[in-house]
Amino acid sequence: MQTEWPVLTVLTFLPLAGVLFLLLIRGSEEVVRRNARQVALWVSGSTLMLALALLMNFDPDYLGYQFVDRGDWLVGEGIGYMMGVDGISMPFIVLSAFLTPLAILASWNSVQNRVREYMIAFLVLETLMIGTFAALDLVVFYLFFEAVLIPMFVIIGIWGGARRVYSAFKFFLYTLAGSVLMLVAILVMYNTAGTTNIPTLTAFGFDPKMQIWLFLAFFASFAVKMPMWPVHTWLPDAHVEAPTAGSMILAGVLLKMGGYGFLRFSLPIFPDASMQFAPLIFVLSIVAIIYTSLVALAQQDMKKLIAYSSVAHMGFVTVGIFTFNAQGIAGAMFQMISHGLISAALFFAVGVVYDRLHTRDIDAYGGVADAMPRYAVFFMIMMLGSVGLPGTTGFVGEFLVMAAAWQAHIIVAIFTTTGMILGATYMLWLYRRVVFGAAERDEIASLKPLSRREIAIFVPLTILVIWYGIFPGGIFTLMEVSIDSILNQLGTR
Amino acid sequence: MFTIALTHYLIVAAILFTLGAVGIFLNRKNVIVILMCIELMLLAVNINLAAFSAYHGHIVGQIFAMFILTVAAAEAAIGLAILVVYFRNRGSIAVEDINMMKG
Amino acid sequence: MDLFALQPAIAEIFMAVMALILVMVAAFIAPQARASKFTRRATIATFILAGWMCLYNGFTPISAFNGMFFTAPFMVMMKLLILLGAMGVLCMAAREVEESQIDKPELPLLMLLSVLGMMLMVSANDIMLLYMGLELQSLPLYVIAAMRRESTRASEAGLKYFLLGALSSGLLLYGASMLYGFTGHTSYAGIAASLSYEGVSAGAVIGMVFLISGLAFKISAAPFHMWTPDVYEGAPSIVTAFFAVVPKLAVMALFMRFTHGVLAEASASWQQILMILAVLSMFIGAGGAIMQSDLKRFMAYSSIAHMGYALVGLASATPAGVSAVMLYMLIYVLSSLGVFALILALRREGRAVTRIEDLAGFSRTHPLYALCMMILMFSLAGIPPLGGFFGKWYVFSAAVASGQVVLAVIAVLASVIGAFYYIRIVKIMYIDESETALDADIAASNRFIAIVAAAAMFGFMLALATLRGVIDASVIFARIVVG
Amino acid sequence: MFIAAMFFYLFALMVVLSGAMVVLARNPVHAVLFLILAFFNSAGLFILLGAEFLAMLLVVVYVGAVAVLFLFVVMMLDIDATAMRQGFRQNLPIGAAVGCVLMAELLLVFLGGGHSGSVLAIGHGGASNTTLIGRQLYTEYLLLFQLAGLILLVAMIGAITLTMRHREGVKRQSIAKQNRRTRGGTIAIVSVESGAVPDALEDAPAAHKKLQ
Repeated sequence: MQTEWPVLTVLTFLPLAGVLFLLLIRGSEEVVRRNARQVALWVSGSTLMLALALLMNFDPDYLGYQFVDRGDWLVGEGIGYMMGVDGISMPFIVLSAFLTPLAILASWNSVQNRVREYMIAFLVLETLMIGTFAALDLVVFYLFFEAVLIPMFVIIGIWGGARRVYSAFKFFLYTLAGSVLMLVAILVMYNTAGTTNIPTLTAFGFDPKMQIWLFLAFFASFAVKMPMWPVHTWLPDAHVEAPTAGSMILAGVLLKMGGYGFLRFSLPIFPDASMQFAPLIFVLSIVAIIYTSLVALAQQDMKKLIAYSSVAHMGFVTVGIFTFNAQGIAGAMFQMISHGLISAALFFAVGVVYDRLHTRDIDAYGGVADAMPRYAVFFMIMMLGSVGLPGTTGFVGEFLVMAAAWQAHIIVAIFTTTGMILGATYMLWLYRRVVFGAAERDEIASLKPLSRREIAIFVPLTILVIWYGIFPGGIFTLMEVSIDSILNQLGTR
Repeated sequence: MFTIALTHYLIVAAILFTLGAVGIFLNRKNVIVILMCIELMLLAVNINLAAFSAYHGHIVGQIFAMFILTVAAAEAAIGLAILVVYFRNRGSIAVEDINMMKG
Repeated sequence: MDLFALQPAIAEIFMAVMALILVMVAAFIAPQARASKFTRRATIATFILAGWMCLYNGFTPISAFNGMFFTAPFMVMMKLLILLGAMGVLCMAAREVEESQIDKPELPLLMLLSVLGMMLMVSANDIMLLYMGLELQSLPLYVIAAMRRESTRASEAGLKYFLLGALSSGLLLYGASMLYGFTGHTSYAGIAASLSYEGVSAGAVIGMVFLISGLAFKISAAPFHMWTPDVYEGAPSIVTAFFAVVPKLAVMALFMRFTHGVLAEASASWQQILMILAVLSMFIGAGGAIMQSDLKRFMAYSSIAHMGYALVGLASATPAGVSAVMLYMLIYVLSSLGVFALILALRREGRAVTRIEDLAGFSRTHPLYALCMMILMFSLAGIPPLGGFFGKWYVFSAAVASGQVVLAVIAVLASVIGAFYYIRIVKIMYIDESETALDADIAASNRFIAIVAAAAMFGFMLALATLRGVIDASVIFARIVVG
Repeated sequence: MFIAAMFFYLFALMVVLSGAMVVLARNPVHAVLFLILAFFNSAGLFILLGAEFLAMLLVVVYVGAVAVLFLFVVMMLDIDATAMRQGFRQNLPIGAAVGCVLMAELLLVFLGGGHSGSVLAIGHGGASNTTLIGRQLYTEYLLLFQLAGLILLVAMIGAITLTMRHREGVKRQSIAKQNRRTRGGTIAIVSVESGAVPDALEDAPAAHKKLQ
């Protein structure tokens, strides 16, 4: 489906155009600071509007890519600029456009230092995230995918916590090391197929032997990004040190790039190798779920705990994807979207109290509910969503994945269930220790209640988590056709 | 034995070239000797060229050798000039002393 | 062939005449500083005019001087790149030369002569011209490395550079003599023809090995890189910038022409050598750069690594490889110029500083230039969508297309190590703080060059289609040797 | 044939031996002298190869200028000759190993190549060696010839700019200053009344200084 005007390109580069406005701001430091926030919010808000308009016009029954833009941008023969969306990428684009304004809002007061640069980094990041999900050419995809490192490195490195340098380096080098192998794989594919156009490559049918190497190279990149055990160690560090908004985007969107990559590339383009490696991925995922849940139990740092829970939740996603049935993949997709909302909200919840007390140590809290009753409510909803309570999005995703896992292999199912129980344990424990109990310290009793800005961030997230927890159908219809086409590619139904 | 073939010349040149190269490795005390070793290497190249020139029966090799002589003279002049500047600064031209910068 | 059809070499002749005139004129201008300024400007003008002449002469392939000199689109492009690099360096020289007591007319003059040598190397169609061009290129460089006479470090750098340069010339010459001897020709065409009709003899292979080693010295490819860090550190910064940017282009052009044109028949043998050189350079460059504390040494190791990547492209022995290397060199020149423009401008309390730690707080005092530096560093690290990524993309693409997937994998892994030290610079600029601020003023020319370079790296992908068109059309001439 | 062969062996042996002595000599002055000896003998080899002009050149240019330049610098720098040989032994194994490998490779090529044909002087076709070189040098190799001139220019500029020092108290010629001299700055016309010392003469030292 071709549109008259390049709506996807506009959507992708709109935030980048906002950067120009940011650069043009002149005036005293205070003026720049204030205006930079406003401009960034407005730009990302308009991007969200455009993304929603796109969603309205999206035809869920259409098989193939919609809103396709093509350009004659020549890196080489067979490599061209091409953008388009289907049911797999559409939700992620909306998610990115949705979380960015919230992230900007979240850092409204907590970032006072080099605000203009900060906002530029976020807008650039938004362009790159949307571009990654919209790209239909491997090279274009790689450009966006890899370029994400630059703003993220800067965000963690400049506005991060005490050990930010270490974390930023670790994040950068881990991710880079994974994705350079993908670069070689892309080159090999280009050399074999003569093109990097994703639809063409999907139909190409690589030699099974070659698929194994290509799959492994792509796997290296996506596994780091996901992150899967044992290459997940960058994630807790990055999360702990990143500013609140950085963590929100990191957990909300960037982690999804790995799962998206599996669905977009690994499964359809290397079906044989995917089948072959499924057991390995199950093992890694189960280790991730159980091990990181146990690690999470031992954490003293709130952010670290949520970071480890992210790794565990992503384990569910990989299990779901590699069950190769409609339920599992839909569950994995749903889980990613749900985790995008919930983890962003959780990290923000940590940020809210961190802004007030400047500590993330769980023991320093307790009895927050007295001073901040609304906060306790929002936090609880999100915590329950993370645990997978029916009525929240978390439940739908995990339930579907587990149902699919039962079909795939009983042992996988048993372990994932265990993981779910463990997840409930550490989250509830975290919640109890932070929110309930008597406020022993004066600072806690005198905590300021949630501001309107903070409520404005919590409310949309909460509404979505509950709404889609009760009526998940909307999201499923969005991706049904695309999931079917992936399964067709795999030859299983 | 008494027929002097191309190979004979080439071997002489090779020995001379090797001597020059080894001399550079061996010498640790005096930079001038290194310069002389480089001259030896260039001399070896010239013997090579003259021999090849005679072997192929055209003059190109000799002309090449001539140019090498010219350039080598220029090179020696510049090399010695640099050496003099260095000596004025350090008061020594021992190879071991050329180690101000390390890293 | 008309011996006196000089037009193909008009740019070179012009430069030689200008050099001779400037030698005379500079002697008659009284205070040395004025003479120096005049010569510097005249040299820049000469570069511009020579570039125009190269272009004017056009893209028609034509040879001159009895087939010894050959100019074609490939040569024109490389020459323009050389002139651009040299001009860029000279433009930012003004303040630097005054401070480092090398404010003499000889400096630009020798650079002019050196660039002339490089242009002749690029156009060489005969090993004799290759050698003479190479020497005309190297000899002035030895002198300008040691030009700051009072400095022990500079004279040590000059001495080191000279000794290893002379040694490499010796190796190269021995190789040339063997190649001549075993093929019976000194002209590229003759050698290529002999290799293809009579086969590649053992003597020719030995000659080739010596010759390639000699050239590897000149582009500081490992294991012939030992001189580079010391010379870069010891020489005055402006000279370092010149070393880092300009001669590498010429030698790389020579490398391309020699391997892909003359030795095309023996590609199996030199491919191996180039691969070894490439792998060693990438890792030694990357490993060495991590430990440096001096910006100039850092750039030395960085350049070693970059030469390694370029050699990966050459080792593919395909036209795609040559075009990749040309693009890579273009990117390398632009980003190195940008980085050096900023390094040369770094001053603290009026004194030039070159330590990496001195960059601390750069983003506070000079946000715009820190941003430029950051873009350049990420570009050098090869992070998309900046220019450096595309350089690597084409180079690795050429390697993969010629079946060297393993080499490509090794290269990308080396680039991860490389990324570490480039982002370390970014970290120091943006995260570390320093007590004393860097001086505010940066010379206008340096500002201009840094901004242009950063903008070029940022918007590189937009120009990609055009650039590739031009480069691909010219690549064929790197492989042609005329008789 | 025999005589030629004898001369070849003589010259070759001398070249190699003096080459070795350049490396081994304790005293750098001796090393230079051995270098000169090597040059002389290789000139002999050149004559055997029919390259008379090259032989002449080697003797005139190399021995006459380059080697003497070396000698000059060695003596000027006044290096302690006794310390020269230290460190020689430590490096001997590496040096020897490198040399052996290099030598073995080269010998392998030459001995395996089978270039056993006799090497004779180039057929003159009536013209002497020098004529032949001259004919080619100024026609075919004109570009290189010019280039050689530029290289020598570089050597000249380089050597001067590196080593020329302006010492205090040494009178020097300044071309630029001489050219800028005008009549007004040099000559002061003073009308002197007989018997009186003119005022203008007191300015004379200043005017005199200008001249320098």
